[in-house]
Amino acid sequence: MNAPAERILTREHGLELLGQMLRIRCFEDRCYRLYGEGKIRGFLHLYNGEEAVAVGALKALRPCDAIVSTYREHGHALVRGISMEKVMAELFGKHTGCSRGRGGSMHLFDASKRFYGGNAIVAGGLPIAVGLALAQKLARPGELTACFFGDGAVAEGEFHESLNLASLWRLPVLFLCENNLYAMGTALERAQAQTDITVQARAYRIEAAAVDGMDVLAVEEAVGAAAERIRKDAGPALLEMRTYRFRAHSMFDPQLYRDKAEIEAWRKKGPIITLTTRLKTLGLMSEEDYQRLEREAQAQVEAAVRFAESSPWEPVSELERFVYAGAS
Amino acid sequence: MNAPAERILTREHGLELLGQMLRIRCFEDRCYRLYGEGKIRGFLHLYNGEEAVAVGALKALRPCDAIVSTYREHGHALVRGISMEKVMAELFGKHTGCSRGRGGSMHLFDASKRFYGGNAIVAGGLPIAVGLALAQKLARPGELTACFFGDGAVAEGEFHESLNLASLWRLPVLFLCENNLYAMGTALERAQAQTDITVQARAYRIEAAAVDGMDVLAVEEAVGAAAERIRKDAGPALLEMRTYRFRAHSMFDPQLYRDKAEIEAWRKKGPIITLTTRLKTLGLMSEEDYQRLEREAQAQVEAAVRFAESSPWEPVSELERFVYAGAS
Amino acid sequence: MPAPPEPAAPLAYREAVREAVREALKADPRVFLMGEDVGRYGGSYAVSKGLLEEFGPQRIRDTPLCESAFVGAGIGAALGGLRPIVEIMTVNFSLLALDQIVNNAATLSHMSGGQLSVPLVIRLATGAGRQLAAQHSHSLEGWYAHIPGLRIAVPSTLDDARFMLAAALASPDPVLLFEHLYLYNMEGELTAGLERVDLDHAAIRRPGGDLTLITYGWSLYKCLAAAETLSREGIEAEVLDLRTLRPLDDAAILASVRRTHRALIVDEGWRSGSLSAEVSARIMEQAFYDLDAPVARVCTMEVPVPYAKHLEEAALPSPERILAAARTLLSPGASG
Amino acid sequence: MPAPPEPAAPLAYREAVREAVREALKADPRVFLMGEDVGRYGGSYAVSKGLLEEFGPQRIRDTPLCESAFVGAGIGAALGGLRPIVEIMTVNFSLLALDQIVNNAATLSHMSGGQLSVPLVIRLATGAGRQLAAQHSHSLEGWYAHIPGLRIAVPSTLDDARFMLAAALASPDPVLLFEHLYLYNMEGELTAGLERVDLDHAAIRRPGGDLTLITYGWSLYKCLAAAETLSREGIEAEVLDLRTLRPLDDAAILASVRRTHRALIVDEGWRSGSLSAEVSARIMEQAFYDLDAPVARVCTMEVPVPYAKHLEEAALPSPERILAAARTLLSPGASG
Ligand SMILES: Cc1ncc(C[n+]2csc(CCOP(=O)(O)OP(=O)(O)O)c2C)c(N)n1
Ligand SMILES: Cc1ncc(C[n+]2csc(CCOP(=O)(O)OP(=O)(O)O)c2C)c(N)n1
Ligand SMILES: [Mg+2]
Ligand SMILES: [Mg+2]
Repeated sequence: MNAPAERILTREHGLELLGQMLRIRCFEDRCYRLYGEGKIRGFLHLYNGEEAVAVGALKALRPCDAIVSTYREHGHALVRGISMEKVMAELFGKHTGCSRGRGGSMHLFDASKRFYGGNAIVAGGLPIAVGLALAQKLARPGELTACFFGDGAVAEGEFHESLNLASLWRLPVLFLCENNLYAMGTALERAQAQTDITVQARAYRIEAAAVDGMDVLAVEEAVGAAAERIRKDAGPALLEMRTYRFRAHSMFDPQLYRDKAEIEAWRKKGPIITLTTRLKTLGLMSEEDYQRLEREAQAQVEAAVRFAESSPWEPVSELERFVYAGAS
Repeated sequence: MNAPAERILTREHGLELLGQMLRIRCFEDRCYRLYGEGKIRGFLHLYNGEEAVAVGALKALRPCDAIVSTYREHGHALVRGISMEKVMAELFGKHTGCSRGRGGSMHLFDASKRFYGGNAIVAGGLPIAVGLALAQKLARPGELTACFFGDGAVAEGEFHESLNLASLWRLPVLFLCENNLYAMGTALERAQAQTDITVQARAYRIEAAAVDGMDVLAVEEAVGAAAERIRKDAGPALLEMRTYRFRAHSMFDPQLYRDKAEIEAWRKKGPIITLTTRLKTLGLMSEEDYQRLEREAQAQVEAAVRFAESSPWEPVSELERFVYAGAS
Repeated sequence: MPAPPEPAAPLAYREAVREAVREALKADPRVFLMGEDVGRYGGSYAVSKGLLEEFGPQRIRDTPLCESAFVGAGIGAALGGLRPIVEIMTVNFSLLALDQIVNNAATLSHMSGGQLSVPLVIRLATGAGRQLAAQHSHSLEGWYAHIPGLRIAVPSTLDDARFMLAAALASPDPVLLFEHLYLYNMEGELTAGLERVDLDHAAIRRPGGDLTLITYGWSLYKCLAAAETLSREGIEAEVLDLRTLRPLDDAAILASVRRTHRALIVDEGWRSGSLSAEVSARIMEQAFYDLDAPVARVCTMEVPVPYAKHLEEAALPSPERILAAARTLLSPGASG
Repeated sequence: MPAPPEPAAPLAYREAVREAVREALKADPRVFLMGEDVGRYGGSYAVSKGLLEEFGPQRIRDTPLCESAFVGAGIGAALGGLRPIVEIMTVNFSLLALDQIVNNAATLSHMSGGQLSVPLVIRLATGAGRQLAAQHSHSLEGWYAHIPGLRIAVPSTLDDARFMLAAALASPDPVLLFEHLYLYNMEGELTAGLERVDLDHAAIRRPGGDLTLITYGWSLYKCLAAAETLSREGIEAEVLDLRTLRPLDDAAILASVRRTHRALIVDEGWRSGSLSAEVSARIMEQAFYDLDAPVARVCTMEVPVPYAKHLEEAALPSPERILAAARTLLSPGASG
């Protein structure tokens, strides 16, 4: 793994990162409750525990970069800058949602932010990322595409095909594997003959490194460095973000496949706790600061809920619109 | 690459191997002409130049082992022991063909020989081989499945998924990659970011070695050794057979993508020439012996043609038979 | 959307399937279950919960995420003498395994001149109705029914959920069993004394003489609800559950239509190229002169199924749309 | 099997497609061609021969064998502002890319609430007739036509081979163009003065008043041959080339059937669940009372297409089978 970030951490930067992680955490805690109330339906995959990855990675990228994500993408969407209102409205299935209510939790989109979606098919986003990067390489050098996917996606054929293509054509793709050790109930070692994903990436002659995905600063630094190389036409890179989800896979998961103790051990290394402690120890943040960040996040979340609640439904008459772009 | 076989080569063994290679060569040279005459149709992929792989590999395996092959499988089928008559009749599309005329060149089958076919979808046989090996592991330990595929197949997702599964479950699969440097007109280095296929295999923690696929003895030895380990439940292995096809990809290929000089250079290393020279140098074979082997092969081929010619067509009334095993 | 009926005794559809799998595993040592999260997780829809503990990891085999390879491995294992039950978590992911299903499972028997057979059973959850959006709401069973060499069956009742698997395993051919995800929670009682079902015949779930509603899956319950409403208006609809989509039970379809002279087909596939088109074409070809009105269809609207509840409901067949279509069908000379 | 007609001027279908690709590459720098062996090999069916030399490897892009990834990359490149023409060597291999086509290309516009569009063109060789056996003889264009969000078109004439690609590239939606492999050698002349075609309308290729033959692809020429034979018997068949399979041109179909009162649909898909089923169902729904006889179908027999020439011929639609079906259709009160 990379060593923890050594550059100087400022108060401003630290609070920004922590604030973003808290936004995601508060947002999703609220989603969890809203699911219980039936306001949100379908599949809901929470990112709880993995926030450092989205925050560190997306803070290190540029607005011109394209993002391809998974069904566990609330964090990516929020840090990328899709407004929390629009994301919450989407989860409510409202007209004002970032996909006009058609996508739900697994399909957040924002073309203006170059956020090319959630994808509910495991590994389904990887080939798309390769194609976005091809367009960038041919038409807009200096841009890159960051593609998030889970450890489970690594077993899929599309992982293999996409990594080979990206490497063969030296495309500006940054593969960001969120290795949270489980694909639903299947532990990595029961899914992969080779559990070190960086070893697999190197078999395609792709530069790869493992990163402590619980450390937002380490993530930010690793992504920044990899992005810089990619922008210089060095070809794709893969970062294996070693992380953990604290909650269930989705809302239907009784978690028979792992120990409570394992979860607890990881919780102690949680990204929010870790950064909070570090900032306090360094004297860069007070408990008051923390409370304020949390209050601000909560306030945003409540505003988003109000926005979603009061938003109109997409009229049923619009159902068939957008099936063809050429017809709407 | 493995060192050339060091064990003692007997006259009998040498002639057997050479005879098998000549059988394939003569058979296919005749097929080439028959295609010109319109007796054989559809796609016809010749194995010319690669005979050492089929002969060396299949001679090192046991009848209990299952074989999964590709559309370039005449050699595999013949060495496996499907009679030349049946293979030729299949190419003619006759009732007496090894697939009753339904399969043609790309789909030779013989259940009694555990020959599970030609497959016209690149990499399509790999998952099937994994399944056959699973059945062997669970029900018939000591057996294995040998799976042939080309270098082109390595880029397909099914290669990745199959190797991972085989390694994860320690299945008795012997992956035999016939690396003839081209997939149709696409040279390996324009298809694979990593051109050393053994490196790719090792990324799945699969034992892998490269073998001089022009040297039938080296092939035989390497396959024998790998098979022995696999039978002891050591998990799958991959052998990369470095070989070359002397003729076009299929009957429609103008070969714009490679030099005549390259072909000529490889021809000098041809498997039949090489073994012939070796046997003569060692004093194990005379020119007369060689002539006799060639005559025998030719005679077999002509007998096969007569058999195919005089065989009946499958009646059209049988067209719908066998679509469902449960209904025929 | 009407929930399926909930009679007294509390056997759920999911439990009926589980019992079927358990029985198969007990009856034949060659049978095993393989798929994503069938073991430690207990099955994505909890169908296989408890089976890992009972039968162990060799027979309840968790796979990595690699649909093409593990479906292909099922084909290979079947060729190798085993009797695999492969679970594809949902039909949506089966698109990744389609080459193995269409080019291998469906062809090997014929292409080998009858030497090989592929006694493989694939179980897949199918359908929409749970707000899972476009990539998780496909109803492709009718699409699969286009492929010769496959057998396609849909258990829509508890009895079929309980007994179709055994029939599928007894077949030497590849059988795909589509379980509608909306039905897993449906509770009811098994028919007393029933011990087996076949894979060949459609079943009349409600007799009636005025029109025939031809359907399967979740839509069966929507049709039954619509038929109740019609009955209160004095119209008796016959409800035919197709049960198997390939081969179709033409005889049952035609017999009913020849009695009622009017047919409405309800399926959850998109309308164009749906199974209902095939049923309509067959009625056209074989019972044209028996018809008093053109055969009608109620299908899913031709849109990627949206997430929002009201939009999803509007996209799927509903008792209301069925009723409206049935009334049009019954009104004199309405369409055409 | 009748070969397609061979008029004087020697432009082959394959050359017409090549001209279309060349023109597109010249007209728009965002256009590129990508697929297996499109470059150095010159295209599996020699369609792209010479284009690598003319346009270079960035725009004539050979891919490894990885159908899912390069089709998905086409989707991504389209999202990223390019106008990819992705060649899938044959429809048979498209099964490996189906998830990308169905779950991404077809859904992204709708699922994103109209924010995204996927202006991707996929060209695929389709069909049987060359003794390529079960895994290389699929006719799945009708199957693809089931999927909302896709446009499916079939150039069957030289004019369409020459001009449909431009229409497809002008569409903001994913378009699949199916080129029947039997037609690549067909030679003929382009219609003088023609500069563009649309993707919306069916075309009457032969007018007639006694019955309508509805078809596309290689079957078009079989229908035209059958129509000639019928004409010698005094029966004038109208031959309608569907051209686009999704959306179907209902107006053209219905207009013709309302004139002729009899329809026979001929397509190379397997009969059950074929496109012809959909056409039949639509005629049932919209022109039932105009019919003098039940709509009939001639399709491929429901078997994996066999290698042997006589078996393959027996499996595919033929002028003989078309004639037989047409005669039945015209004989008074024959079926039903
Ligand atoms: C192709 C495919 N197969 C199966 C599923 C069902 N599924 C959804 S998420 C998931 C686990 C994926 O695990 P991983 O990639 O590690 O991501 P994580 O959920 O851990 O973030 C599975 C099996 C799917 N969505 N797509
Ligand atoms: C999935 C798939 N894609 C494309 C093809 C067309 N095709 C047939 S053979 C071939 C080349 C395969 O090369 P390789 O695997 O190296 O085997 P070789 O022909 O050299 O023995 C291609 C592209 C196919 N049959 N299957
Ligand atoms: Mg995971
Ligand atoms: Mg090769």
